[in-house]
Amino acid sequence: QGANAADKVRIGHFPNMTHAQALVGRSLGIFEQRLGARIDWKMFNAGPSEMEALLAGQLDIAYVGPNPAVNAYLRSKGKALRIIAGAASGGASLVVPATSSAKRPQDFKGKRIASPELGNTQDVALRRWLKNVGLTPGRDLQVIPVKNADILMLFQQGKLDGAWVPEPWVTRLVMEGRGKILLDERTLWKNGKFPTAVVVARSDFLEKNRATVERFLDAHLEMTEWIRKNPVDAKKRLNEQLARLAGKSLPVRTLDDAFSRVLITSDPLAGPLAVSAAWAGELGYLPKKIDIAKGLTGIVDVALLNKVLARRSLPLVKGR
Amino acid sequence: MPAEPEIAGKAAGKWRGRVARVLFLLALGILWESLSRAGVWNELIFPAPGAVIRSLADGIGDGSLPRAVGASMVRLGIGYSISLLIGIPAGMLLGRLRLLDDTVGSLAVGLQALPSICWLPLAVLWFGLSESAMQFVIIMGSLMAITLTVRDGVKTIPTLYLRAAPILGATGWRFYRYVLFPASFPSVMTGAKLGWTFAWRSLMAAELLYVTTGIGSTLMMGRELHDMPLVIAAMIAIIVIGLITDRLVFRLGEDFVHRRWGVG
Amino acid sequence: MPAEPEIAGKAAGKWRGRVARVLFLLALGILWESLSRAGVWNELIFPAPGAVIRSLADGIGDGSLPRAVGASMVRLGIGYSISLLIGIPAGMLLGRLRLLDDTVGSLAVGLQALPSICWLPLAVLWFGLSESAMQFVIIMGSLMAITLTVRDGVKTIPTLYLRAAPILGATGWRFYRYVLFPASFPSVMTGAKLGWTFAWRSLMAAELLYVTTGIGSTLMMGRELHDMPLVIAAMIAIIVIGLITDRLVFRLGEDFVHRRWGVG
Amino acid sequence: MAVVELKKVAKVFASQAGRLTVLVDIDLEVADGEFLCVVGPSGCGKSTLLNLIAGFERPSSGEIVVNGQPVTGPSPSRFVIFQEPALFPWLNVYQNVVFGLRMAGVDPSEQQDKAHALLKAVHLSKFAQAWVTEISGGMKQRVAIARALAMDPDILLMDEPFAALDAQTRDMLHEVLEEVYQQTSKTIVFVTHNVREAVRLGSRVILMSGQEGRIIEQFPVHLPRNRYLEDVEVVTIASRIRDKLRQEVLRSSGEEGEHAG
Amino acid sequence: MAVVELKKVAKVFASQAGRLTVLVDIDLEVADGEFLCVVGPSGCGKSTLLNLIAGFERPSSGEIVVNGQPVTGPSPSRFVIFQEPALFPWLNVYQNVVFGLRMAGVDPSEQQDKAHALLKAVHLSKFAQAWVTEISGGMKQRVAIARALAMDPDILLMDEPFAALDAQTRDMLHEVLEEVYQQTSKTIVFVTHNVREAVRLGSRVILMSGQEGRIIEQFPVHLPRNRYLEDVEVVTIASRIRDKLRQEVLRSSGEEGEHAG
Ligand SMILES: Nc1ncnc2c1ncn2[C@@H]1O[C@H](COP(=O)(O)OP(=O)(O)OP(=O)(O)O)[C@@H](O)[C@H]1O
Ligand SMILES: Nc1ncnc2c1ncn2[C@@H]1O[C@H](COP(=O)(O)OP(=O)(O)OP(=O)(O)O)[C@@H](O)[C@H]1O
Ligand SMILES: [Mg+2]
Ligand SMILES: [Mg+2]
Repeated sequence: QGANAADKVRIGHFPNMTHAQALVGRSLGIFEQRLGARIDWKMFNAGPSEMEALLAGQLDIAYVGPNPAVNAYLRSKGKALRIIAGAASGGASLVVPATSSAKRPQDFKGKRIASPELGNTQDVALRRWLKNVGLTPGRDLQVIPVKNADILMLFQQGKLDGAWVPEPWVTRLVMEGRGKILLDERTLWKNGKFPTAVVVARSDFLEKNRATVERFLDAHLEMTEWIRKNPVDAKKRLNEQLARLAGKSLPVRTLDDAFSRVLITSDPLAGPLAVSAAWAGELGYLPKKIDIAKGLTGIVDVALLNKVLARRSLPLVKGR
Repeated sequence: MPAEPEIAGKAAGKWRGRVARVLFLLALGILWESLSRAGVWNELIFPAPGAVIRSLADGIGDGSLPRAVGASMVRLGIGYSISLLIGIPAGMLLGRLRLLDDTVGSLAVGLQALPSICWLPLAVLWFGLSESAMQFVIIMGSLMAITLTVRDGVKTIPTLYLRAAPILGATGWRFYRYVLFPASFPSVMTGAKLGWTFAWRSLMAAELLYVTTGIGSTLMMGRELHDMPLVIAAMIAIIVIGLITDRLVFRLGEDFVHRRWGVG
Repeated sequence: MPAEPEIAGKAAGKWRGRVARVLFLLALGILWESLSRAGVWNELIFPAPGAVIRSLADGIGDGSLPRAVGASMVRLGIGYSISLLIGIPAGMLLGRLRLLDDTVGSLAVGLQALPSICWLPLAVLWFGLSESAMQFVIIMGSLMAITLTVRDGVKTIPTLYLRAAPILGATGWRFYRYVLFPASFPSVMTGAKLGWTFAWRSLMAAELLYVTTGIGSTLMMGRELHDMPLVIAAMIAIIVIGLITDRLVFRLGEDFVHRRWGVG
Repeated sequence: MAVVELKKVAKVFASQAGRLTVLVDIDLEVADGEFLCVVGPSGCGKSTLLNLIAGFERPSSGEIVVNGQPVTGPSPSRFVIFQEPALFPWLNVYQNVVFGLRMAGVDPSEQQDKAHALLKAVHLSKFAQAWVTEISGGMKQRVAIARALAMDPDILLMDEPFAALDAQTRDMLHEVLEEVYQQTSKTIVFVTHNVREAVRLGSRVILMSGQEGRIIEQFPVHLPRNRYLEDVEVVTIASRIRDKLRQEVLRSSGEEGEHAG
Repeated sequence: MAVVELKKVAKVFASQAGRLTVLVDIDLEVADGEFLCVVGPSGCGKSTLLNLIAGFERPSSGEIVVNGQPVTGPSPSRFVIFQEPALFPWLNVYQNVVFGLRMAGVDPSEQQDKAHALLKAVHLSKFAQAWVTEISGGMKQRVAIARALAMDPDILLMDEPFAALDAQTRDMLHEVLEEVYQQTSKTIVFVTHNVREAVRLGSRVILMSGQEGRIIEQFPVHLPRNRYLEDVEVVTIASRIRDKLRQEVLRSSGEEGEHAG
């Protein structure tokens, strides 16, 4: 059982550089080739709506931020999905206006900082960072979740004192919004590694189509390796895809800078993921009255990933 | 077969209606709960009423729901009041001054065709992340409806009143103050009601701008956190508030207009 | 001072109105452009008309704008048609059957208070990422307005017609087919128009569901890309389509009702 | 022989202020082929009486029998012509006239023959294709009469059918109705405010009271038919009835306040 | 002495079909204190004539002079009472009556005195605080008369003011108007469909043609005042006028089609 191959696979992703494997893979046609199936690509702008689609059975596999994945997992009492691989690490920073004198969290008292989405990875990191020094959003300062595109615009107009955003918005805020990076989130983590994007599969799809998922992971790994080895070509293809799918490509310098701060990886980074989830729980973003650590048991399922890694003689990853 | 005098029938009809309504809603609730228990659908796709009620109770208990509703109503009240303050005089002028109607009036007709959600990008751009931005969206959503309804009302004021005015000596500003304004009161009520409907819908759009305190934001927060009971609790709160304002505020106004003007 | 017969005056008035309108819009455009050139505001905050026109021309030239409009209209057409198909008979039944009105009718009144944007979370969960989800939002946005308007219309059909029906032998289904349906046609038109207004607004909400082809999505894409000329171009396209449907489709229907029924 | 028989009929309405007794203990017989006119002050229950006979309303007590059968609801055999001609505006004149025939499933060619004859009788042949909103009030009322005759009812009930028309038009319609009555000798119950109209048309006039909801007096009209409103005999009988009526109005308005008209 | 003078007045309207000539070459003088009644078939231009004198419409050619001044617009000195009493529903009866006085800035206590006297004159003292929607059509028309008298106009223009009322109410209002006329001897121009009403009230009746938009005949009424609708003299003069009018109606309807009423 589970050895069947699906003849159509629906994959969700964002037109974002942290979903590079999907974007470059689309450009190379690698997934179609490796899976031998028709691929239905679905594009999203936000994790919650992508997870809604997955919960509704409309997606089989999705590139998504870790927090929406964790949230969907807990809400479905561990039934709906599994994280089957990582996609990207790093690439999130707190950007402030170049003229800002703020250095420490305390300096943001009475100020306004934006995050891209309530309860997403950056929002949680930002609030945790503030909480560490006893600052409470809403009382001591304002944390405003607002769309990335609006953040840039507001930043340009000098209406924000800071923004905790993912790439390429970090670079765009620096370049187009005359900002500077105050804090690179990598500095807060051991080894500078924390998940920015992961790959999830719908549980019943995973059970029924293990062969297909294995082939998908093979392609995903291949793309991960290829991007690492051919960064120039990869960035070109990435930009082409952005232009095609989202209507606009990034300036080469922006792309270069942004890419330099992102690590493309297939490791789901289960350890940091659990830490981030615990923070989200503390902040009240996850279902109340459940033990987060216990509830998250089994969310990362790297059995197939490790099988493929082993076949390619690459180091294995941890599932918890 | 001699029938009973109909007065009993009428009062009874009203009560029968209420009872039917309550029984119907109860039956729906029970059906929903039992289907949920039978596992006909996934909890995630459609939560059970128990979970929704718990979510409602939590929200009311910790004060977050009343706070959200309060914030929304303040926001709505300010935006809507501004719409009324601009829209009613504007509509009266448009109804009386042909040239203004041909120009500004046709602009208003055009803008009325634009759903308020379309103002979101410009709202952030012009007003940043502020209450003003949300009020702007609410105003753009309701102002045209009020203006145009009042304008149409003014245009259809019975010629009789307009002819009675000058022979009673109501000319110049007195005409506006003592004839035109009261004569267009029924259409002002209609416009105010339509404007409220649009303002109410625009509020939900406005609260998409950024996450803030408000009933629309509560709903969107529920969505982002995959908290379906919260989503449905917010929907119920929205329905209840919508019905209450409709029943209390506008029913009273309509009754008054109906009694005094004999129309509407 | 002998006045000219008013016929010349009337035709001239219509033309004068049109000329005034065009001149006014031109003047607005020129003001806008010259303020932009004078650098009164930032291009980012409010693009110059030249940029907007270029954006419009590009969109039309490469076919993306007509394609977006076409996709939206198909989506809207399907959702709206379903609303009509359900809403009109439902409204008639509610208007006639007291018990149904007390139960289902009050549910419809409640749902009418719910802005269509609130249906977004449930739409995806229930229908996934599909045209159906968007059509669901459009239907929930317009169905109640149609149903309730038709219901109110049926309730206010002149007693005269209802009394004439049985003495002319129109009973049973014949009553519905030959008296009730045509007699409520004016309110069906009103309901259809109101429903369209809501459907049109709901379409913009529906296209927020996921990235797709459509005029609402075009606007939101402009927002994501900070392409303000595109945002304003999309807004203009939305206004134009709104005005066209209003003028062409509903004006015709209203004229017909006005001519035949002498009302509306 | 009585075609319509009301036996101790009473009607009580519910109003916001409480019960409103409109008709009390009405005993009335209408003979076959009689042209009965009903006059009385405004609000005395004339329309209510007609609606009871038509079957639109049910008596609170008592019984109404038509052709030996108790009335249980409206029927094409008791056709009503209202003050406002209840024509269907979505149909043209011809379609309005044949509507009842269509409902009864009458053969189309027969429909056509009948409609043409009736439109001719009311002098509207030329307007068969006109829409209802395009013709005058008087023409509409004539269409309503043609439509009624198409149903060939036993009894024609008319509730102030000519009240909204100007004097000249009303004269014409009196002639049309006179002609119809003489040719078909239907039983007609005709409610009106206008006493001379009642005398000009009726073979009997009953006067209702504004206070007790009763029939207070009956006036047989033994004049040869084809009368005129200005005939001396008509004027004489009318002023007798009007005197009675005026007393009635004064009595009722006296209780409501000075000149409540 | 002529208070109102129309000199070769013509009025042409624009309609969708083209120009519509309603009045042609009207020469008319109304003397001070005259009670002039205007009758004519429907659509002959009676209301248009009144609107011209009132100043609501401008003549297409010719001139209208009132008290030696050309008419340039409506004025409180030429007060109009319409068929539907144009009372303001947002005001109560008392407020309606004093409305014109308020606009003129009359002293409040004087307003009150005047209003009470007038309400008494039209027998409505008890209804001063009633809302317009709460009173009957006849009462409304009496309020309209009181409101008109409050303005103390030189000329009272009345456009079928009693057409929508029932016969009994109309009788009462005739008496009210008669009283007002005799006490104030205002100049009155009174338009009506009802020939007997014209004869009962007017000191002169003019008959307008439905075809050419002219005055075709004038009838002086040399009867003592306080007439009744049923007076033999009234009926006699009325039937002479009505015969003329009927010819007019037949002539015009003959051209439109059979019995176009
Ligand atoms: N459905 C009803 N409910 C309550 N009261 C009613 C109803 N129908 C009529 N009435 C009241 O019954 C009384 C008699 O009404 P009806 O219409 O029969 O009078 P009418 O003699 O026809 O008057 P008119 O001459 O004005 O037509 C009135 O006081 C009216 O208000
Ligand atoms: N503003 C207008 N524009 C065009 N035609 C008009 C206008 N006012 C009146 N008419 C036309 O002028 C003619 C005379 O109208 P008017 O109202 O003066 O007649 P009337 O004698 O008062 O009729 P009625 O007895 O029905 O009140 C009618 O044919 C009418 O349609
Ligand atoms: Mg009646
Ligand atoms: Mg007139």
